Parts: sequence; structure tokens; C-alpha cells
Amino acid sequence: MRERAEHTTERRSAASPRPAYLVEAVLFASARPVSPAALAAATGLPDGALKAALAELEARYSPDNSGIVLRNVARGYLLSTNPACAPAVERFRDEARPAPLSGAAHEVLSSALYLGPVTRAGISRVRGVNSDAVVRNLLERGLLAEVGVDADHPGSPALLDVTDEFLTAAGAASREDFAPLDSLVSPEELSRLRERVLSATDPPAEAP
Amino acid sequence: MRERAEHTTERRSAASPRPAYLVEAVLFASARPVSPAALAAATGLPDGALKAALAELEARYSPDNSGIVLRNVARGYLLSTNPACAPAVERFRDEARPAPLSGAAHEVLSSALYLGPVTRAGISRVRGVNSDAVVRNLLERGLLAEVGVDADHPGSPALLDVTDEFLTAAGAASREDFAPLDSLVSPEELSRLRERVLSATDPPAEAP
Amino acid sequence: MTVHEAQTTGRSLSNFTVELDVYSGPYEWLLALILKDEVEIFEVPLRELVGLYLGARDPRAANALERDTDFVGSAAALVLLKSRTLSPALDEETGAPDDAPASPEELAERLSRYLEIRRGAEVIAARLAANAGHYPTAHAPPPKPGRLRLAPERLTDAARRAFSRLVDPPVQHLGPITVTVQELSAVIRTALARGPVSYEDLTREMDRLRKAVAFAAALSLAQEGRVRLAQTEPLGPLTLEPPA
Repeated sequence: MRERAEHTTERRSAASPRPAYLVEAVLFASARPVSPAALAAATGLPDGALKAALAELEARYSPDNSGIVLRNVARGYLLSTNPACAPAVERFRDEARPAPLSGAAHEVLSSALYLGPVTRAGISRVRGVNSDAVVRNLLERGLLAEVGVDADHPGSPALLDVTDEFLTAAGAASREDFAPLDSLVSPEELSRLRERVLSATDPPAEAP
Repeated sequence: MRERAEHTTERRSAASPRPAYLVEAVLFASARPVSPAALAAATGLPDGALKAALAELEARYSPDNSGIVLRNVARGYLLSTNPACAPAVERFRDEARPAPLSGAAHEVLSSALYLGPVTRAGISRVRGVNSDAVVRNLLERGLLAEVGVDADHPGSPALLDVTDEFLTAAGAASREDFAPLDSLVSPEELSRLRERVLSATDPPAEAP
Repeated sequence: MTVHEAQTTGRSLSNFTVELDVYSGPYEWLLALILKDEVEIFEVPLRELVGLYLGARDPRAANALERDTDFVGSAAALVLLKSRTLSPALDEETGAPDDAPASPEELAERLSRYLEIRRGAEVIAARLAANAGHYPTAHAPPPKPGRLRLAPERLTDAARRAFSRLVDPPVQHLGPITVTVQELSAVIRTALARGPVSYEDLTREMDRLRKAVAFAAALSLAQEGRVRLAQTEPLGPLTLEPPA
């Protein structure tokens, strides 16, 4: 981290957005409060410059000056909508259509639906591609949840499963409402599937 | 809509955030471009006030003035981080910038942008190679979408077109932002190509 | 055959993973995905792939030799597939190029259209690059519960799609492979008995497919230490020499 910060300082001499802009961008891209240490690490700003940048942003994003406010909460700094503008934001949220899910998201959800609870590694192995980013998005949207850990594997990776919200979205009362797995895939595929999921985080066992 | 507008105006007399603040707050809460109509519905602002608010915000959130920029993309307005600050954001999220698309993917997007809606077979014919794998990848990334079917052909193949996400990623307000296809190659270049092909494939003696 | 080889059979590459622009994941999946058209072979940088393998290679591993052999075998298959993709698609029955233009006029027409699309692709590439690094707000509230609708058919289709990748794809459509790495290895070794030979001389009379397989065979022999490959400059002539 230290090395990265130094590297940035060097590079900033060329393009160099102002310190306050760097902090502003990081806060905009974070849904959670960001500690001064994390801000310093990301922006590469020394302590004094960071303090000055935050003071500048606090003035800029004060409730009287903007629809966005900068708050200094227990664990750090957080941008959020000005409460005075909340009704407009709420109306927007009511009318916004949720972003449709991608093909990859459907594959991850169906993996959890039919094979769950299953680890991230298990999902990635079934799909043949790293699925962590898709999983993160589905966790954020409340369609997947971590329901436990797989204690049999090193690092006890989290086990994922579909949520009630997922069932509601699919108009299903329970997982039994979906076509059974053996109606979708051949017996040969089914046995490969089991092998694949169970091998999960360990290197696959040697062929028999 | 009218009712809401009156309602808001009434309330504004009490707390009254400025119009630009209302628009700012709504844009802050949307990760996708918001159409002027949706902004008007959420904020209750009449057309003139909305335009003025957007002009004010465009100046405030210009690349030289802020770590956050306002862009007019995909027929709407979108706040995002200033690319000059991208390295800080990427360090903060500990995520590398997504790898650029391949040359094949750019060709498929170009086919869909200029010839779309178009079938997979249509794209493959223009490119001279099977493009199904590239199309699948772009569908997963949300840059292409199936927008209907070609009922005139056997099997009614799906018709593909570029998406709003593509326009956003390309920083385009609409597809009209792209120069027309027949302006991309000069007439001289096209006739040189023609000559080369015809002279290479046709013995000159046989020419009429 | 060594004791290690006898003990460890198959799946030797199962924990080799690759990070490429077009694919990231277990290597042993890459070939299957390519054969199923999930990944376009045209886009797989074979040179980078070999580099990744060499970077991850542990010569002290118990099954190092087996892994090398398996990798060379599968990499040779990729070279073969790629060389086939690069040659014009031939109709199995008639041997005529698929969907060939009917006349020089039509060919000129098609090439003109392709040139325009290619130029458009360059414009798009430049615009995407210029607009990279715009990250969206992290402050969008989640949609109201119950607003999202998922079609059960899309979920079952997705399951069918994802789960069926686990079975080895059919390869009959690729046609018979009429030449093997072993055959070309024998050709190379015979040639080497007379001293160093350039790759170009060796393959002058060969068709495209044989050239590709000869190259794979040379790599395979080099891995085994039975051939030395000499190339004095990048893209310069490649010479095969007997081992020192």
C-alpha cells in the first residue's frame, strides 16, 4: 500500500487532479464511510493535504449548498443525499425500473438454486469462469445470501443460497416450483455436476 | 405529474431546496442515466427550471472543476467519477480497470451499431467469420441486447442491437453521436479497394 | 515411464488456472469452452498462454513431466484449431468455401462494407478507451423489494446452459485429424539426424495444418530436451538443432 501511494504521488505531478477532487471521487464511489487512513491510502495524499481537502469538501457539500452532503460519521466520511431532497429521491426510486439481470447473473442464480448452498468457488467451477463479481452484485441486490460456511474446506468459505426475495421475484413459493434438475440435464451431466461441486475448493481428486 | 409539481412547489416554500439541489440528489442516487422526463417526474420541476438546474450542474460538475462529472449519455444525465481520478478509485476498490474489449468485439459492436437491429448470421456474414462467441460475451456484458426476432427468416432468429450501456460506455448521447457509416471510408479509398479486388479476380482481357 | 507417471494419471493440469482477456478460470476448461464456441479460439493468445504455463511451472513437482506433456498436447490442439479457424471455412460436401461471394463484384461489395464496419470498430474502440474510468455512484438505493421480476424459463435455460458445459463437447464436426504430433516429431528427428535444419525448409512442402502441427511437435521435442530451438531475432528464421 505504501509503495502504491508513493507511486501515485510521483504520477500526479503530470496530470494531477486537485487533492479535493481525488477525495470527492473516492467518496462518490463508496457506499460506506471511508476512514481517513483509507482515503490517504487510495489518494496518496499526505495528512495535511487530506485534511485541507476534507475541509474544502465539507464546505462544498454542506446542507445549505448542495443536494449532496458530506457527513463525518463514526467510522469516517460519507457522502449522502441531503435529507431536504429525500422526497424527490424517494419518488425517483419508486418509479425507477430495476436494472435487468444479465445472462451471467441468471447462470449464477440457477447454480445456487439447484446446487445450493454452494461456495463461490463451486459456482465458478460449474460455470467455468470466475463468478465473484456477479456473486457480489447479486448479494448486494439481495437475491443471494451467505447462509453458512463450508467447514470441510480450508479457509471455511461462505456458502451461498438464493433468498426469499429471489423466490418472490421468480413468482415461486419454494424451490420445488422450478423444473427438477434431472429434467434439465442428462444423467451423465448430472454426475459430472456433482463431482464438480463437491471437489469445490480442493484440487480435484485424481481420476479413478 | 401536474399534481406532484404543485405539491412540491407548495412544500418548497417551507424547506425549499434549490431546484439544482433536487436534481443533484436524484442523479447522485442513480447509477444509470436518468432521462429528463424521469428527472421532471421525481423533482416536480417545470421544464425551464429543470433545464436551468442541469446547466448549473454541468458547470459545477465539469472535468476541470470536480472529482465527479456530469455527462449527457444515452438520452439521459449521469454523474460519475472523473476519469482523471480513476487510479485513486481503482486503488480504493482494489479493482483493476476492466480489460479493454478485443478487436473482434469492437467489430461486432460496430456491426450492431450501424446495421442493427441485425441477426447473429448478419454479423457473421459482414465479418466473414462466425461471431457467436463474441456476441455471447457482449450480451453478458450488457453491451448488446436481443431486441426482437426476424420473422422473415426460418427459425425467427433474434435481432441484436447496442444497448444504453454501450452508449454510456462510449460517452454517446445517442447513436446519432456516431458519424454515419458511409462517411467513415473515403470514396477514393473505396474505389481503390474495388479496383484491386476486380483486377485480382478478373483477367483484364475479359473485362468488357 | 517413471514411477510418478504411473501413479498419477489424468487431470494433471487441474489446478492450473489462467487469466486472459477473453477467459479466466481453470485451464482444462478452456479447450472445452472453445470447442463449444463459448470462447472464440481466434481471440485466445496462444503465446501468452504458453507464457502463463511456463510462469506457473514447478519443475520439482512430482508430476512435472506429466503436466508438461499434457500441456504440450493440449497447446498443440489449440494451435491446430486456431490454424483451422484462420483458413477459410470449407463446405464438407463440396469443398467450396462456405457462403462464398458469387462474383468479383459481390466480393468487392462485401469487402467495402467490411472496411466501413472495421473503421467503425476503430472509432468505437477509441471512444470506449476515452470514456474508460468513469465509475458510477455507489449511492444508488436498492430497488424496492418485489419490483424485480425473474422469468423462471430464463433461469432453467441458464441452468441447462451452464450445467451442460460439464460434458465434453462433440468434436466430430471438426473432421478427422489426419496428422499427429507424433508423426511430425518423427519427421523432425529424421531431419535432425543430418544436422540443424530451418523450420522453413522443414515445412516448405507442407500444407497449413502440417506446418502448425510441425511447430507444435518442435515445441514438444524442445520441452523434452530432444531439440534446441534457435531464433536470433524476434520473428526471424527459426532453426532446429540437435541437442548439445
